[in-house]
Amino acid sequence: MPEISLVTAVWTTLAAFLSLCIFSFLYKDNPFYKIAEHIVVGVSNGYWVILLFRDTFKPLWLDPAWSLVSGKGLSAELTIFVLVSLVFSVFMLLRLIGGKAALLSRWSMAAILGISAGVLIPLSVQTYMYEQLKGNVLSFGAFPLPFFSVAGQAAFNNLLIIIGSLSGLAYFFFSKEHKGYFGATAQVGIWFLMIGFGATFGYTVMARLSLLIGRIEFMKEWLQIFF
Amino acid sequence: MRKEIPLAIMLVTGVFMAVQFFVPHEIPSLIYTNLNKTVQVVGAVALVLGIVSILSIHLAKIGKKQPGFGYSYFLIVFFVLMASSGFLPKSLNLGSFLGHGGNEEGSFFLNMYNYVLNPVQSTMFALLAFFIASAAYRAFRARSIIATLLLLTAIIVMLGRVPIGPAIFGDWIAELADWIMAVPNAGAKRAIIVGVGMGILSLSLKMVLGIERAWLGGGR
Amino acid sequence: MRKLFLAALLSTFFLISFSFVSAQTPPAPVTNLTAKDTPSDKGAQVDLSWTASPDEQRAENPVIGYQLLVALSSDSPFVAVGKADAGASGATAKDGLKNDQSYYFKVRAYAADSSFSESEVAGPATPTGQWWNTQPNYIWIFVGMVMLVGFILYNIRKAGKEELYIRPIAGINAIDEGIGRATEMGKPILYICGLGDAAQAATIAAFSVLGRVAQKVAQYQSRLIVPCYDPIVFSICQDVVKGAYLNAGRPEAYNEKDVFFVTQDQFPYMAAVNGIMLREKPATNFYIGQFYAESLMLAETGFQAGSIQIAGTDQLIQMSFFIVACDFTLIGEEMYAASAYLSKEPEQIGSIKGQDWGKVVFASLSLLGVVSALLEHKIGFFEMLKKVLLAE
Amino acid sequence: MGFFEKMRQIDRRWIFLAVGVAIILPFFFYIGLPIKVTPEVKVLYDSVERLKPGDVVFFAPEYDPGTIPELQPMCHAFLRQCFSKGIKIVAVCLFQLGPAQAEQDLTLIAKEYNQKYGVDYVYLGYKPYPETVILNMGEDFRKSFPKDYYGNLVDTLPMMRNLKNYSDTKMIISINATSGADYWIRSAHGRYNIPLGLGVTAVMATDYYTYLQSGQLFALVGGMKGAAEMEQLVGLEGKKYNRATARMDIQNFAHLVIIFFVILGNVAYFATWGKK
Repeated sequence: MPEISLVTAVWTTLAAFLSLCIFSFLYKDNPFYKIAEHIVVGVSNGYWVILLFRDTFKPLWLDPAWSLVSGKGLSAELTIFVLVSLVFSVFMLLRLIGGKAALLSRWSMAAILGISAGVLIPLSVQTYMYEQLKGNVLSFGAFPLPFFSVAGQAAFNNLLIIIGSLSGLAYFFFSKEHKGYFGATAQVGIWFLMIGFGATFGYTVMARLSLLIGRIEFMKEWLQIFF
Repeated sequence: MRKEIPLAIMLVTGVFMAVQFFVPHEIPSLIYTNLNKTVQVVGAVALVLGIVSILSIHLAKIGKKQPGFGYSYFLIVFFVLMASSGFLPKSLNLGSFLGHGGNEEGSFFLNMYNYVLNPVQSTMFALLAFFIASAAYRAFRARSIIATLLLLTAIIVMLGRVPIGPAIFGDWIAELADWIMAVPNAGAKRAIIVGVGMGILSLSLKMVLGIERAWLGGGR
Repeated sequence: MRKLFLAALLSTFFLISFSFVSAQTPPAPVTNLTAKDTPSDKGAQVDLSWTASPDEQRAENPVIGYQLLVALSSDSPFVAVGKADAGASGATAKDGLKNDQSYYFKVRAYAADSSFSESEVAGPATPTGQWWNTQPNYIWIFVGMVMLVGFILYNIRKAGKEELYIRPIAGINAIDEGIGRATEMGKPILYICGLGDAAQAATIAAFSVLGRVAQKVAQYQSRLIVPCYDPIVFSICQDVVKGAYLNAGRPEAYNEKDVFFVTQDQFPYMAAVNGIMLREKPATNFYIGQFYAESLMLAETGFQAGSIQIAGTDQLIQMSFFIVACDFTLIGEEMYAASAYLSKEPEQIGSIKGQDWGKVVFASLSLLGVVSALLEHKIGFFEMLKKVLLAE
Repeated sequence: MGFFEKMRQIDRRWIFLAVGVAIILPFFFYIGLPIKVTPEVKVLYDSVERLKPGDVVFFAPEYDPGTIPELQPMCHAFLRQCFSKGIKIVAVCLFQLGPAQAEQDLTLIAKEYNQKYGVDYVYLGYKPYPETVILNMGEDFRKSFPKDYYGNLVDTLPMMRNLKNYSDTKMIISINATSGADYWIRSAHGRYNIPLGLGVTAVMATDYYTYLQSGQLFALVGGMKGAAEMEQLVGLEGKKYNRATARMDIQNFAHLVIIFFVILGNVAYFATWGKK
């Protein structure tokens, strides 16, 4: 065990204490957990105040705004940006006053939602549909290997993926009753979905255990400070 | 006018953003970049609202001496300690337990991050190892075809993922697990992805056109 | 004597170095150089293409790279504007080029010993920015977008005129029951909008479902707790819930303190939400929106607190946890459709039908792709199956 | 109440206890089963091997302390491979919980290989709203990062002089613990078409197989196992360089315990079938 300073030892002990407080939640809710919970909510909010001020607000807005105010001059582009952001930010903060003024915050929220929703329209077509369609079709068409040279296995797999994706899509079909052949297709779709969910779950176990291993390793290192 | 102006803003920004995707020219991309920066700034400023919300709740708790109000002191004290550290000048170094919020080794800010925020995050995350076991025990019962499929694929993939699976059953179990992940699973995921894409498109469109206006308090 | 020696030494040196250089001939230049404005870009770029120097292949002193040169006129001095690796038959010149200015280009082929040769001058080319992206994939995305938007809008317009069927979704039916249960038990309802920001589609879906849920909660007169993760999401949630109470005619029942901000860190947020669940013991929990690893923790703690749990997300991994540990799960698109289902407004139902049309087109195109690929390979489906079965 | 009936309603804290014991015990034993290298990991290693010294790789280690056990070994193995070959790194971290972590990793491994900041690697740091930042960086890194993480003007760093945007780098590698990975696929690869490789947690890997198949990703490293595979490819000796490999042993034992409980649950379920 490397020599560590007293300061580090104290901090590490605090970390270990908080970790134990959180672990105690497994037994039941208790005062130690509550203390850790409240401390960490406080700290994380403080962390965010600093982070957003230092990494976003100051470089993006405050610095250019300061050059504007102090008469250092600013490009037209940045000037407009500084003013528009100022207006929207102030509108947002008017919520603190409440009443009629708070309604102006909706302008800011409308802009944010409009920007997000607008971006999503073409992007959803590209990422969620166009690329997936390419995946479905290209695996058969422009695949670098002629498809029967992969020992048949590949062609079968591609076919199965397409069956899975199309029958799964049938499950998501809302405006038709799931009966008859269509209902059977949708049922196959559900099987595929369940296989997918089961596989994902099984695949995840390892990752979750990994995290616990990491924590146990930390607790071990902490104990080694004393022994 | 309560709803008209926000809806108009939404329509204009939404249509602009959707169209600019197809326009390589630099003028729209300039506007786009700046709009995005605006969103970042507004997002940062909005944290003030959040902080006011949580602090007022806990101050009220203390004020009214509601049950458990003692814990609220922890929240407020640690918030003030952490937040103020970012605004203290670097020259004012009060040692490792108090002081400025610089990024350098041993600063109060970094220590709070490394020894308070970080371990609690990791430990909370580690609790999931226990929860995944209890969830598996509770839910993986062969009640129906669907439940059995879920159960079987989960166990096969679990065994195939760790070296001990192939050691007991032979390499086929790892290959089967990989195959399940790469083939039927990929099919299922693709179905979900396409459906989600359709849902996102429809919802975004309804937002931009003002058909979906629950965020304005619903109604027509 | 010394002078003579020096002269002899120098001349030998020159002889040697001369013979050294002459042993290596500079490489052949690139040919067929053309320069034209890069299509579908924002400007300030020019595409160059050429036929590679044949000396890329020679064993000794091969061409190892190209340098792109630019000038304002064909006889003014050329300066470097970029480079390309050997093997390239084109590159984009972009350093310092300006829009609407004519340029001339040359390409220098470099050999391993840094000897080089220059191509003929190409040009003039004038970089400009385009107003429309004409790359094939952008065109296809645009066509797809217009088509899908058309489907949705057409069905929305048509919606008022006829009754449309939509299949029941268990998770959505459960929403009403969940709210009813809370009212009967006299316990609150917990609604979590996920851990996304307001820019994410799943969060937007969470707002619309929250609007419908809040309105019902207001009618049934139970309590709704909404702890929020992102400050802007928090502000919007406040407006959504307040507006829903107003619509339900019970604005006085809205408690501002029940829609609150916690923190925008994943697990500190979860620590607090765990606490809320175990202390308030809500009758019904909704988890709608963008979720990450915390999904399982929500579901397991909620189970411990004895709540009925209804979840919905478009995050593929988290769906599997919700499916396993929650009572009802809205899978992907079901979550996006939930608001429309709950609203029962004809316009909203119409949009769902439009989405279905999109799925039909997707499926048809996939099948078309498969068939055309099979035809191209001149192989029948049966023959392929046979190959699969015989494992050829 | 019979045994199986009790098992059906077992207090879950017993399960918690069993899992805890299963994880702590193997700390004292060592089995060391070999791990097979999968093609989607190999391709990442090979592509880096093919680069020339001086080439630049754009690197986004975006993970928080919670995913250290899985992603840190991956990150370290990748950095070791790059730095040992003289490949330069431009790094960002667009995940709010990651910037400090990413900085620690870069500094640590750079020190191991005597790499100089600003010359051999650059760390630009964090900005919120990742998707926006990713798009902006496709135009120019300076648009989002006029200054690096340490507050230096980017233009004063020698390495950054010839780097404008992604197109000046050979590939983007993101080691990602969040849905931020989607942004890289959608906005960096989707819009700017740069080869993208991902290292993700085991959980996430499932989702990203589709992208591997559709060609949006060229490589995918998943979880602790993927990290162990990378460690084997990089091939350094000693536990210090093979943390993921050592941790795989513990996984074995814990997986068996969970499967044991699932089987027990089903046995109890069928044994008491119809009794309820």
